[in-house]
Amino acid sequence: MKNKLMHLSNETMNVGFVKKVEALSGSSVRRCFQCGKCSAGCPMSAFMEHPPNRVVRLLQLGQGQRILAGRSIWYCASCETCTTRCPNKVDLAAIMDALRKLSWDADGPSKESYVQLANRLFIENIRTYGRQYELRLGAAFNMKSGQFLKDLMLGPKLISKGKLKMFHSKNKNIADIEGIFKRIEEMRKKGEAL
Amino acid sequence: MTPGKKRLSYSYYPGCSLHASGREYDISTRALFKALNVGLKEVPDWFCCGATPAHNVDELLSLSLCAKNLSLAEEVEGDLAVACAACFSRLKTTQHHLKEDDTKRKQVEVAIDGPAAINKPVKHILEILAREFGLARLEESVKKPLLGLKVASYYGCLLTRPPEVPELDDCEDPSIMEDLLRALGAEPVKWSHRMECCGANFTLSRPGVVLKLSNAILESARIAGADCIMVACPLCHGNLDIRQKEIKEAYGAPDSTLFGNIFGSELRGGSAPDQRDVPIFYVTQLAALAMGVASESLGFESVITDPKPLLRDKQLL
Amino acid sequence: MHAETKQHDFEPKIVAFVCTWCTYAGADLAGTSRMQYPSNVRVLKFPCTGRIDPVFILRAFQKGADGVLVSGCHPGDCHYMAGNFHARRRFAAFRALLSFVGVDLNRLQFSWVSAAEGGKWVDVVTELTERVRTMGPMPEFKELEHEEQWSTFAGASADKVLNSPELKEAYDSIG
Amino acid sequence: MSRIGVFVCHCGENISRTVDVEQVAKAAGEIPGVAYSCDYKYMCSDPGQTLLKKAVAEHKLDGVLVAACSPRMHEKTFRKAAEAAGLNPYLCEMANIREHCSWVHEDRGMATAKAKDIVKLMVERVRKGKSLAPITVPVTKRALVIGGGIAGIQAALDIADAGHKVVLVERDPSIGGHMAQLSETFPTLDCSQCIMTPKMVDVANHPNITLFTYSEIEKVEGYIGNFQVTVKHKARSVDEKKCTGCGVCMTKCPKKKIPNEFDQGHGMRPAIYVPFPQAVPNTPVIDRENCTMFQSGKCGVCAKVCGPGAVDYEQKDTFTVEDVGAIVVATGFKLYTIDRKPEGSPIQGYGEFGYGTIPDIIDGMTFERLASASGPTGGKILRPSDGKEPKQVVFIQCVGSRAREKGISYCSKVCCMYTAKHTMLYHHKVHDGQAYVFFMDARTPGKGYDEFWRRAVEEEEAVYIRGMVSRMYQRGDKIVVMGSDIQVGTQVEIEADLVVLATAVQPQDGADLLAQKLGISYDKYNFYSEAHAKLKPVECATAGIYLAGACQGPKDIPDTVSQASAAAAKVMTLFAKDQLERDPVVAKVNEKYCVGCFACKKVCAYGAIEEKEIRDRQGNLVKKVAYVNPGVCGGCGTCQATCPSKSIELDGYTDEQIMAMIEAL
Repeated sequence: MKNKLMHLSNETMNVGFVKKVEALSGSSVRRCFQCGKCSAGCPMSAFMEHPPNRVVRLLQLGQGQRILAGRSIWYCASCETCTTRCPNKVDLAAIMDALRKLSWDADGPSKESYVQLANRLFIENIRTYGRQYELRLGAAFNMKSGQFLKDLMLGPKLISKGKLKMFHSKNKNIADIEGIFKRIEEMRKKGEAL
Repeated sequence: MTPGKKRLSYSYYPGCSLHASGREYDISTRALFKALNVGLKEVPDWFCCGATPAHNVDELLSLSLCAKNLSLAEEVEGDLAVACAACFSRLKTTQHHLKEDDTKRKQVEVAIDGPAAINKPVKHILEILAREFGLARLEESVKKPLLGLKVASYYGCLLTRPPEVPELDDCEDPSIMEDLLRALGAEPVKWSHRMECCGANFTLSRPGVVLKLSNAILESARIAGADCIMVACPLCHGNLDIRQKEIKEAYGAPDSTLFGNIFGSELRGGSAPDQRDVPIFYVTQLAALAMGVASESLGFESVITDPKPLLRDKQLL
Repeated sequence: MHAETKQHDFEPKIVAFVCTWCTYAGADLAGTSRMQYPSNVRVLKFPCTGRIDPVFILRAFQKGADGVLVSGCHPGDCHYMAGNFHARRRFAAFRALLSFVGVDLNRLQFSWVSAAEGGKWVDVVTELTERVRTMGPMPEFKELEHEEQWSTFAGASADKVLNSPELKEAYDSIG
Repeated sequence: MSRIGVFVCHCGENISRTVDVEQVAKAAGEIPGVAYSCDYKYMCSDPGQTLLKKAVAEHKLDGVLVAACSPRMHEKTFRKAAEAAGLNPYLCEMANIREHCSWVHEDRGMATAKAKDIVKLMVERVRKGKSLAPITVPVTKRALVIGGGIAGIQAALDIADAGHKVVLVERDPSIGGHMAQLSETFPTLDCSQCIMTPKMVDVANHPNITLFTYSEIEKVEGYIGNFQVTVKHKARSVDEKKCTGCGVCMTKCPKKKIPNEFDQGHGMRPAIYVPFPQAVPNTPVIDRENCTMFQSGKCGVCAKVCGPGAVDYEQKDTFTVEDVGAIVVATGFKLYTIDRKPEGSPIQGYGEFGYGTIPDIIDGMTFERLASASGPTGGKILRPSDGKEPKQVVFIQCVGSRAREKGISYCSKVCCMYTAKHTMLYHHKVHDGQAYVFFMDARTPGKGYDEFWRRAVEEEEAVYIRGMVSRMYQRGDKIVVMGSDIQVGTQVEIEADLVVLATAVQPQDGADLLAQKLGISYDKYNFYSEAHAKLKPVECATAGIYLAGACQGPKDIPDTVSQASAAAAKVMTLFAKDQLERDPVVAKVNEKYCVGCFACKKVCAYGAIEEKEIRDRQGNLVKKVAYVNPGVCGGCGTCQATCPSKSIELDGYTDEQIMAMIEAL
């Protein structure tokens, strides 16, 4: 996919996708003139098959599917270095957020990556408990990702140090959280929000 | 205290980590504020801010969670004090976005079923200590100066970036931590990795990433001659402290990388690779220590990379 | 350090005939760039290499030069459009003539040095100096000068030359 | 000269560090004829100059030598000082003991010895020097402007507005040049014709401007202030005085299908035509090669329908000689073509683009005509092959430019900007179309330029692809464009309906021939050379000739207009004086010795040498001798070195002076 010949035409360039990214991120994609400063400072660049500047470049060419097919967006640490240093005010961190949301929505091929899984469990925890329940988060992650032995030695140590709580109480006002989730879902159903 | 000056008092949003893996941050924050006679009242029934995972995949959810927390905080008097850099960043980002973007604000207000408290002042602990309480007063209040302690102050990503959001300090060359350290009598070292990413929340999903990035930070601190690193974020603390042993195993002696094999000994002046433990302190732990708070009430027992030998060595215990 | 700080048995005398627009300026550039070269060279400035009469070269050899350099603008760059082309043709013929009378042509060098070529000036001068140094002094023309006064410019005034009755007659017959 | 003063400068420490200046001054004082010598810290400073002036007066000096820096640095300074002291400035010389001595040698002893030698040589030069007086030449206050594009028009209008007469010569039937062909101009997108045609009309109506269109420069003689230019007026076959410009001849001409050059061959015109409706003058010409009357002798329709009887098939080329004092060259540019070139031509076309055989691959100027409201499509973007509206248009920058392999290594400067403009024009006219641009670099230095380019990308949605096109070929009615996006790192393929090439800017055909007539220099591409790239960007090395516009190098309209006005200002500066003063380093003939062989005349590059007849009182021819016109002589001295009888001499570089210097070696 990465080096495959690219056919460019009105049909092959998915402008709708790009418009969505721009709306979600509140940042122009076309504004980027490919200076490469984002990739130069990105701590995760080495882990990505498309470094940040190329992610924007592919968006400029309407090649969203090439981005979603890869893992680059899931390796962004949201450190905001790119956004801070961009000479042309492209909010790349926000664009990355938007791309991840669209990948999530589209049930994209990378949805079940470890990062995605961690994110999903994290949000599930919020919905269930109101606050993070780190022990459950870690345990569930290991179960679902099939890495039963991951950080095996770390867990008990952290528990003994008081860093992980065995039990977690729900917020009293947990209904408020459920309300927030519900109302957002409703808005999306009605098309009032992206 | 300056006569006639009102007692400072804040509402307090600790965030999830400070009630769990970062409990010592919470403990030391409370102890420090007590020692400084600054009021701190926890917002009742606060929720998780959503942290990175929420905005990673669902910005609206992230904004709504933070907005909800802000309106909960409205109920408590005083500016909102936040210790966790991630929570601070999310709350400030939310306010910034909702101020700038009417559509988003309206959507969020629907989601939380009420007005968004976009004007509630949100302050990071660093800001409160260095600016509101003031460096001069802080210096006056020091009972046990941290003499001889060489500290690498680690800002991480979210305290300063992007500049228009946290509005804390210069986004590329901040000095607030160093100023604070000087006021406490410690010696801030000059080093290269103050603002580099530690790998953040990949600690769960991609620990390999964390090991690589955090190793670079620890290395840099050692090369600069730091005794320890000071942080203001529970996630950074987690990565640098909890995973420090793992990092050593992965990158430690003999230096397994090609670079390390060839240049490692030259860089270190021909001696064996520097494998010193680098204790990681929260800003509030060091500040409280300098204020003469008993070390037992600063949660040092929860720290994995034991700081006590260092503190003893510097006669701070 | 440069060769000139060394002591040599023989310091040749080098005379450079240069045009003012290119080579003189190039030598100036070598100076402003603080380049170093042997101090044996004496520069004579002309408006253009086209002005340089072969007689000057002969006379220079006669008056003690061990090597002569003629240098001007690169072909096509002449400030006066074509002066260096004329010079080139003139000196091509002149070299053949010198060779015919038995002068080692290694003593006479033609080079194009532009105003931007300070480095080339240094190279050309250094090379010629060292070459002539190894060749030793050039006695032929100097001896010749002692034998006869054959030039109107041989230090004596025109009056003295015109003292010969043949010349006086020839002079009077003109115009 | 027997009372020479020698002044040795320390130049701070620049000279004195390696040269023992006291010794040099002392040695100079011992040279016979040197009446005074001294050394001083800064000769060029005010006290230094005063020292010189005082010494001239006190010691009654009749010649001055300043041993200091290069004469290129301070000769003028010291000559002025000498003049102020009552000496002829040409009796003041400089010995260069800084650039040629102290800065290039380290050994103090040898450097001092060399400095002494240099001073000795130069003293001889001063001794044999002569007083010279500056030469004055009269100035004809009438200018010639060659080329009627925007550069020539601007220069002509500026000079004419200053009150001087101007002759404007244009090769084509109308003035206007390339700018008249453009649709809209960057970065403001104002209509080219709207801003151009009023200026054309101004030229036609200006009382100080004589306009010769359909005319060429035949011969140039003379020199600054005094040029005689022969202008060839090509036969128009229409009497300009009689023609009213009614246009009936054009409508009645039976031969109407001739590709119109003005529309880049995409519109049609008759054999008797004006290139475009706003042409100035509005007088048609007959294209004799395409006219039936001229080819077969049968037709004559235009003459029959012409009311005033202006059509004249018998008209011949005529010649006039114009006396002018200054010349502005503004011959502009042409565009590179990608056609296969005949063997031996240094510039090759693009075989990988089908050598221009695909009809829907056009150049930028053709696109301008397609986009122009007055163009062959009335401003609609329709492709040449089938007249369909293209939905996918590919623009390719740097075609020919920056292509060493094609013999052009320079950047054509305007293409980045006009391609950005093209994508905008296209987007405005074809809303559902998509423009792609293949580019190597976007070079947009200029006020508002980068913003303009970014607007094309960000707002007008042109897709810019950094990378070049390797090949193009026809597939059905599409052109397959095979390129690469080096930022993504993949090959890119686009099926285009139309491809627009930003082809290189080249000098006009015949630019070299004109340069040879004018005696100005040009580079290997045939662009005219300015006298100095930075400090004399408008002047030619040949005095009195100035450059304006793209004939000197690729230029956009703002730069062209600026340079044209600058050239006009230079002309006005020249015309501000009635007499021209110049350096008196010129050759003089000794008529007594001159035998009239005229070898000097053959080698003179300036044409300064004339034949002069010497007659006795009865008027009988005694002999012919050479005469040097001091106004024309460039002062190179080639004549002197050539003269077999040594009867021509260059002032300031006489044989006597040079021989004296050689004697002193």
